[in-house]
Amino acid sequence: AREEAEESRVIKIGVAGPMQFVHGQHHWLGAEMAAEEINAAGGIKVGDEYYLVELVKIDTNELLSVEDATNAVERALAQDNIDLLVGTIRTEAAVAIQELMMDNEKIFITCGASLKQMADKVGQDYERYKYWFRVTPLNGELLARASLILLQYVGQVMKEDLGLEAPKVAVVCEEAAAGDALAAAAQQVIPSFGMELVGIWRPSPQATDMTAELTAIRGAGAQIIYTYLSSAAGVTYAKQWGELQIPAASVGINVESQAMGFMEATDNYGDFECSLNTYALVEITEKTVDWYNRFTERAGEFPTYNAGTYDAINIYREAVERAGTLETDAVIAELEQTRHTSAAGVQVFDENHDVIWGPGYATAVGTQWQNGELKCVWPYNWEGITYPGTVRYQIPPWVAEALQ
Amino acid sequence: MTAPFFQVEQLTKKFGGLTAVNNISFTVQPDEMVGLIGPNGAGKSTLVKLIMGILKPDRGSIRFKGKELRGQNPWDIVNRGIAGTFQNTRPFRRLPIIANVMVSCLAPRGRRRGEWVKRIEAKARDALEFAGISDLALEPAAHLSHGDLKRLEIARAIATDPELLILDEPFGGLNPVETELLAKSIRRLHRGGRFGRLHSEGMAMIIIEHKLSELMKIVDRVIVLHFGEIIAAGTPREIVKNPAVIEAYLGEEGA
Amino acid sequence: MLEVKNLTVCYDTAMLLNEVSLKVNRGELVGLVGPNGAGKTTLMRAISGLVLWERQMKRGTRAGNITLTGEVYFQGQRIDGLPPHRIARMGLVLCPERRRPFSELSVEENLKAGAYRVRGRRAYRDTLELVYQMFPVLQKRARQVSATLSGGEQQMLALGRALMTRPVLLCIDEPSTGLSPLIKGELFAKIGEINRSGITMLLVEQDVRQTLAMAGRSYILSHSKIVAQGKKDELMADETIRQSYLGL
Amino acid sequence: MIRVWLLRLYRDFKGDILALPGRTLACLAVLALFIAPLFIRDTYILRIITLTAVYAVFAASWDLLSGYVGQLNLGHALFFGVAAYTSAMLNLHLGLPPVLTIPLGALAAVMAGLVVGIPCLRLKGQYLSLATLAFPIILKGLVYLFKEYTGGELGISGISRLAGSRLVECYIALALGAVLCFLIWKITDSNLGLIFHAIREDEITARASGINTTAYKLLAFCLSGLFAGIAGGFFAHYMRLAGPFTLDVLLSFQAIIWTIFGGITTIYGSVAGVIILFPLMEILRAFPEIRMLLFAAVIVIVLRFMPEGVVPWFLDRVEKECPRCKERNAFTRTRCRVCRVSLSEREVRARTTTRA
Amino acid sequence: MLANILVTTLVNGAAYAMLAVGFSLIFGVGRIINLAHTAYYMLAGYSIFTLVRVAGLAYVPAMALSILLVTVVAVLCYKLLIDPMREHETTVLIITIALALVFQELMLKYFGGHFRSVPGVAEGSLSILGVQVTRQQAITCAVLAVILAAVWLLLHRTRFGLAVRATAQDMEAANLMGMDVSRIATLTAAVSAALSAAAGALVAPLNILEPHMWLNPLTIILAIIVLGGMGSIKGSIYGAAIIALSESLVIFLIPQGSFLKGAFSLLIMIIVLLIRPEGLFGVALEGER
Ligand SMILES: Nc1ncnc2c1ncn2[C@@H]1O[C@H](COP(=O)(O)OP(=O)(O)OP(=O)(O)O)[C@@H](O)[C@H]1O
Ligand SMILES: Nc1ncnc2c1ncn2[C@@H]1O[C@H](COP(=O)(O)OP(=O)(O)OP(=O)(O)O)[C@@H](O)[C@H]1O
Ligand SMILES: [Mg+2]
Ligand SMILES: [Mg+2]
Repeated sequence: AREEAEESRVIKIGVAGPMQFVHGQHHWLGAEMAAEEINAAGGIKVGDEYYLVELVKIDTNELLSVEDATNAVERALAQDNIDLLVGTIRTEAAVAIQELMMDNEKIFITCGASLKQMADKVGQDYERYKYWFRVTPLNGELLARASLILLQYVGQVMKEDLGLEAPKVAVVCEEAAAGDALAAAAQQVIPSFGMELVGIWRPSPQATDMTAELTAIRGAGAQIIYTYLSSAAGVTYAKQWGELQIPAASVGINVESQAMGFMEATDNYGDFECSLNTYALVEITEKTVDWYNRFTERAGEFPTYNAGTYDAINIYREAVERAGTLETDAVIAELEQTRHTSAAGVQVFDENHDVIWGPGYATAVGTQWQNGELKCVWPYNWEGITYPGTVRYQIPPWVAEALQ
Repeated sequence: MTAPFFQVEQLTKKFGGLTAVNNISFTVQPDEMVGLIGPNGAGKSTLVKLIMGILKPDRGSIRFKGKELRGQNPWDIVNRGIAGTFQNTRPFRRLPIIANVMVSCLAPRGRRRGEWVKRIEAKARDALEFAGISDLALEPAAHLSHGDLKRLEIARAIATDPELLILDEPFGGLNPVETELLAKSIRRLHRGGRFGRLHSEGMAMIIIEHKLSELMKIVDRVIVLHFGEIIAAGTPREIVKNPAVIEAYLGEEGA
Repeated sequence: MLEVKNLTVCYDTAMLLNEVSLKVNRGELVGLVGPNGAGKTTLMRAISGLVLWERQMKRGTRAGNITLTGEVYFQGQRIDGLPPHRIARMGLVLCPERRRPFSELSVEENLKAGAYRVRGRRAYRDTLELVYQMFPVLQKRARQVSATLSGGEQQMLALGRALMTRPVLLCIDEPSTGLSPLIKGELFAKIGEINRSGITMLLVEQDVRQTLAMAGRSYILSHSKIVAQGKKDELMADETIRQSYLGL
Repeated sequence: MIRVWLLRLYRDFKGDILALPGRTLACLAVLALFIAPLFIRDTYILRIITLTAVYAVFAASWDLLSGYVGQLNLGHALFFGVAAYTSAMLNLHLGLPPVLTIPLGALAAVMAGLVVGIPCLRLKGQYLSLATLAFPIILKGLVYLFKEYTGGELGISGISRLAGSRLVECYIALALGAVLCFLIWKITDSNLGLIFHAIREDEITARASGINTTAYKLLAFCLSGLFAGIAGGFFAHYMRLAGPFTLDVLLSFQAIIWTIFGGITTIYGSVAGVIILFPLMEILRAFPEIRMLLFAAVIVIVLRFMPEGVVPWFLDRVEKECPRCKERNAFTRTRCRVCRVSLSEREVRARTTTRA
Repeated sequence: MLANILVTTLVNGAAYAMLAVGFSLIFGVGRIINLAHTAYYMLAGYSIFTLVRVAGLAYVPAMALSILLVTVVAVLCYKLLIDPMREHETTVLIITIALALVFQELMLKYFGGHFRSVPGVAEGSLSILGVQVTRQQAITCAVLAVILAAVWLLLHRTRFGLAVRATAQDMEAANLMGMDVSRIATLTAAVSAALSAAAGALVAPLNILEPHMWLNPLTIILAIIVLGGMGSIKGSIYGAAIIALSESLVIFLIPQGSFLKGAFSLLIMIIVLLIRPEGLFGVALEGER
C-alpha cells in the first residue's frame, strides 16, 4: 500500500519531439533540467503533498511522419498516462497533436511550433482548446514583427556606417506557414523603414541548394537579405551566402544559426549571419546567464527555443502549486494567471494562451555570429532596452567593402 | 458492285531509308485462303502488323467489309473480325494457358454471340483443343516449349472468333507430322467445319509460311512478296513454276 | 567429345528429362529430333549450363525448385555444375531457340558480342568476314537495331553470333525456323561445311528428313527419354519409329 | 430451405476454407481482429488497429494497380491525399458529414486517377513509375500555392470526427477494411482481374487479343484511386486533419513496402504486409533510437530470404500445388483433394506426337 | 539576367548530372532502380567528413579513400542483397529503399541529426561571365565532363561496355556468349556506386550533410533519367540541363514561387514524356513482336 501511495504521487510529463534531432534533444534536455531541479527540491507541492516529476520521452519522428507523431503521443496518453505534454516542433505535427490532446482533455504546452492559428483556436473555441498553451517561440506574427525591427536596426547600422540612402532589401522566406506572415509583413513594412524591397524569394524548406536564389538576389542588387529560414535550408543558405560573397548583409530569422555547430556546419562561411533568437548570453533576466551556461555545459549546445520545455515545466509547476490541486480546470485557471520570470524574459499568456511579446515581457533577442562567436546584438536601444552584454551589429566585411 | 471482303490498297511503310512494304494492293474473298510468301525480310510480317494496327502505315488503305481500318486501334481491328498470330510469340507468361486464351474470349468480339461469362472457359478450352494443347491448359505459358507456344498463339487468335484469320508462320517449330496435322485442322477451320462450339462458318485466311509443301496443299491462291512488292500472284501451281519466284525465293531444289 | 550420362532434370513437380544419355564424338554431326515438348531444348539448356543458372536466378521461389542429376562431360572434363559462361569459354556454344538477339544492340554489336571471348582483331575480322559471307543480309543490316530485323534475319543473326564465338562444339536449336526455302537450303549446306571444317555439332531440328540425311547419327527424344538412336537407315528401318516419330 | 442453405455454407466452408491452412489462418486473423477491440480499452491500441485497417485498403489498392495491371505507381499517395483534402474541405467548408465526404473524396481520387492515367497511357514500365512519382510532388506544390484553400503547410484541421468513440471508429474501419479488401480481391479474381493480369504480362498481346487496353488501364487507375481514396478520406476524418503529409513520397513508398513485403499480386499479401509491418513499427517504439533501423533491417533480411514476400513463402511451406490440376492442398495431404493424384510423384510432362 | 540563368543552369546541371550518370548506368544497363543510389552519395559525404574533420586527412586522399570505401560497401550490398533478387524487380525496389533507410538511420545514429558541411577541393568563389560561382562548382563541371567522356568510352568503346549492354538485353544469351553476367553486373554496380561516391565528393561540399539528404536529389535524378531516356549517357546530360534550366527559370522569373521549382521541373518532365514516351534519347521499339 505504501508503494502504491508513493507511485501515485508522481506527475508524468510527456516530452514530445524528434529525439534524433537537435530540436528533440533540446526539448528533452530542457525538460530534464527542470525535472531534476524540481525533484531535487522535493517535487511539486500540490496542496500539502509532494509530487515527483517523471518525464516520458516521446520520440515523435515528426520531421518524417506526422501520423507517426500522433501515434506516439496517443501511446503516451493511453499507456503512460501522461498528465501534461510539452514540446513538438513541426507545425503540421503540432496541429495534429493539438487536436489529439484536446480530444483527451490534457494540457499541452507547445515549445517549438510558432503557428499563430494554434492560439487563434483557443479564442474561437475556448471550451475545446483551453488546454493548449505556448511558451516558446513567439507566434509567427510576433516573430515577424520582432525580426522586422531587427531588420530596421540593421538597416540603420548600414545607413550610418556605409552612408546608404535607402538600403535595398531582398526577402528570402521559406515556404512555410510562419513564413507567410513574414513575407506579407515585410512587403508592407520595409518601405516604411526607408528601405527598398527588390524581391521576395520563397524557397522550399527542403531546398538543398540556394545558389540560384542567391545569384538572383545578387542580380537584383540587394544590400540586405531579410531571411526566414527555419529548416536545414538555413545552413545551405548561409554557407553559400558566405562562399559566394553575396554583397548583402543577412538578417532575419535563421533558426539553424542559433545552434553552436553552425560555424562548423557552414564551414565558417556562415559568419556574420544574424538571426532573431530566444535566448542569448546576456542578462535578459537575472536567470538568463546562469541558465544559459548550465544548459550549454550540459548539452554542449546553445539553448534554442526548443529548450523552452524547461520554462514550460516550471510554469506548470507554479500553476499547480498555486492551484493546490491537479484538477485540470483549476490548473488552467492558474496557468492563465502566469507571470513567470524565465531565461527568455517575463512569460505572460494572452487571452489565447499565447506568450506575450514586448518590452517587459519576452522580447526575443537578435544574435549574430561575429568572428565565430555568437553575440547578442539586439535589443540595442530598442524601447529603451539594451540587455547588459549586448554588442553592436557588425556589417560583414565583404559587404562593407563591396558597398563602400 | 459490292466492296470486296478485305482489301489492301497501295499500302506503304517505310523504316528510315528502307521501304518494307511498297505500294501493295490485293484483296481477299470471304471464302478464300491466301498464302503469302517471300524471302526473308520481304515485308510479310510488317504487312501483318500494318493490318493488325500495330504499325501505322505511311500511305494506303486497308478495308474490311467496306470499312476503313487504317488508324484504328489494334483492339478495334480485332473486334471487327480480324485476328492474327505473330511470328514472335509473346504469351502472358505467368498466366495459365487457358487464361491466355480466355483473355481473347473476354474481348467484346469473343463475347459477341451473347455467351455468358461462365462459358468463356469452355470456349477457351475448345480453342486449345483445336490447337492441340488442351492437356497443358493449366500450365503457365512460361513453361511451354517453342512449338506449343506457336499453337497457343493460334488458339489465342481463333478464340476471338474472327472472320479473317492471319497466321504468320504457324508451322514454324513443328515437325512434319505435327505440321501435317495442324494443316489439316486449319483447312477444316477454313471450310467451316465446326470446331467445338465456336464456329459454324468458315473464315477467310491469310497464311504466311516458309514450309511450302504444306502451304501449297491448303491454300487457294499465293501472293509472293519481294522487297516489299508483289512480284507474283496466282494459284500454287502457277507460282511454283514462276521463274521470278524461283529465283528470289524457292531456289533450285525448292521448286 | 560430349558425353551425357543419365541426365535427369526436374522443374518443381515436372520431369523434363528422364535419364537421358547421349554421346557426340569429335567431328561428328549428331541430330536430335522429337515431337514438341519432348525436352530437346531442355537438354540443350542443361548441357550448356543454363538450367542450373536458372535455378540460381530463381532461388528462393518455387520456380527455382529445379533438380539436375546425372553427369555431363565435355572433352573429358565434367561440366555439369559449371556456370554457363565457363562452359561457353571451353568452346561448347549453344545457339539458342527463339534466336534471342540482344534486342537494342545493332547487328554489328550483336556479332561483336558473340566474339566476346575471341582474342585479337585479326581473328575477329576473319570470323566476321566468314559470317557476312554466309549471310550477306547481315552486312546490309549491320547498323539496324536487331529487334527490328525480320524473323529470318534474326535467325541468321543468331547463327552468325554463335559462329563468332569460334566454338569447338556447336549446339544449334532449330536453326531453320523462319528461313525461306532458298536460305534454308543454303543453311544446311553451310552447316555441313562448318562441320566438315572441324566444328563438332549437335543439331536439333524439326526438318527430320534433312537432319537425318545430314547427321551421322541421330537421337530421337520423346516423352523426356531417348527412345531410339542410330544412323538414318537404322532408324528408318524401324516401322514404328518411322511412323510415330519421324512421319516419313 | 434455410437448413439446406446453411448446410451448403458449412460444406463450402469446410471444403474451401478449412481445407487450406492459409485460408484458415486468414479467417482466424480476421476474426481475432474483429473480436479484439471488444476487450481492449486502450485507445492507443484501438488507434493502431484502425490505422492498420485503413492502410490495408490503401496497400491493397496499390497492389490492384501495380501488382495486377503492372502500372507500377510510385506516387500512390496522390490518391490518398486528394481524397483526404477533398473530404476535409467538403466537411469544413460545406459542413457535409463523413458519410458524404468520404465517398465524394473517393470520387475526387477517381478523377485524380483519370488525370494521372491519361498521360500515363503512353508510358511504359519504369518510365511510367517515375512519372507517377512526380504527381504527388506536383500536387504538393499546388497545395502550397493555393494555401487559402488548402491551408498550405498546416493542412486542413478541425474537421469532424467519424463517430463518438474510438471503439466505434475502430469497428467502422475494420468493417470497411474487410469489405473493401474482399471487394478488391474479388475484382482481381474476376474476369476483369484476368484482363488486368493480361495487360501486365504483355500489353501488345492483350491488344492483339481484342482488349481495349487503354480503357482497362484507365479503369484500373480509377478503381485503384477509388479504394485508395476511401482510405484517404477515412484517414482524414480519423486524424481530423488533411495535410501535405498525406502526399509524402514516403507514404507512397510505405504502400509499396507493405505490399511487396506481404507478397505482390495477391491482395491478401498486401493486407498481411500491413497487418505485420504497421504494428511492428509500433512495437519497435520500445527501441526508439534504432526503430527505423530495425524496421528497415527486418525488411531487408526478410525479403532476402523470401523474395516473393512473406505470404507466398509461407503458403509454399504449408500448401502444395497439385501437379495436375493445380489446386492447392494442405501440406499434410499425400493425394490431391480434387483430382486424387499423388502429390509427391513427379509428373512426366512431355507428350507423344499424335495430337491436333 | 540571361547570363545568370545560363551559368546557374550550367553549374547546377553539372551537379545533377554528376549524380544522375551513375544512376543511369545501373538503371539503364542493369535494369535496377537503385533507390539507394543517393544513399551512397550521402555515405561518401559522411565518409569524407569523418576522414577530413575527425581523422585529419587531406582532402584528396580522403576523397579517394571514401570512393573506395563506398564502392566496397555498395558491392557488398549488391552481392548480398540485390543480386539474389534480380528476378524480382519490385523486391529490388523495396530492398534498395530499405537499404537507403538503413544507411540514413546509421548516419543518424552515429552523426546525429546535425547539419554538417563537407570540405571541398577548393574554397571560395570565382566569376564566370560576371556571375559568381564557387570554385567547387567550377571543378564539378570540369570533372563531370571528364567522367561523362570516360563512361561513354567505357560503354561504347570497350569489350566490357559491350558486355554490359548485352547483359542488360538478355542475360541468358549473354551467358552463352561466355560473358560472366554476374561479374559484369557486379562491376556495373561498382562503377555506378563509385560514380555516386564521386558525386558525394564533388557535390556534397556544395550542399550540407544530413541523414535525409538522399531523398531530395533522388526525385530529381529520377526525373533526369526519365527525361533523358533510360541508359543513355547523353540523355542524362540533357535531362540534367533541362531540369536545372527549368529550376533556374522559376527562381529568376517568379521568385515568389521558388518553392515550386521541384514541382515545375517535374511538370516539364511529364510534358516531355507525353511527347516522347521513351525519353529524349531512349530507344523505342514500337510494334516489336
Ligand atoms: N522497325 C524497323 N526499323 C527498320 N527496319 C525494319 C523495322 N522493322 C522491320 N524492318 C525491316 O523490314 C524488312 C521486312 O521485315 P519483315 O519482318 O516484314 O520481313 P518478313 O517478310 O516477315 O521476313 P521473314 O520471313 O524473315 O520473317 C526487314 O528487312 C527488316 O529488317
Ligand atoms: N519451367 C518449366 N516447368 C515445367 N515444365 C516445363 C518448364 N519448361 C518446360 N516445361 C515443359 O517441358 C517440356 C519440354 O520442353 P522443351 O522446351 O524442352 O521441348 P522441346 O523438345 O524443345 O519442344 P519444341 O520442339 O516445341 O521446341 C514441355 O512439355 C514443357 O511444357
Ligand atoms: Mg516475318
Ligand atoms: Mg525446343
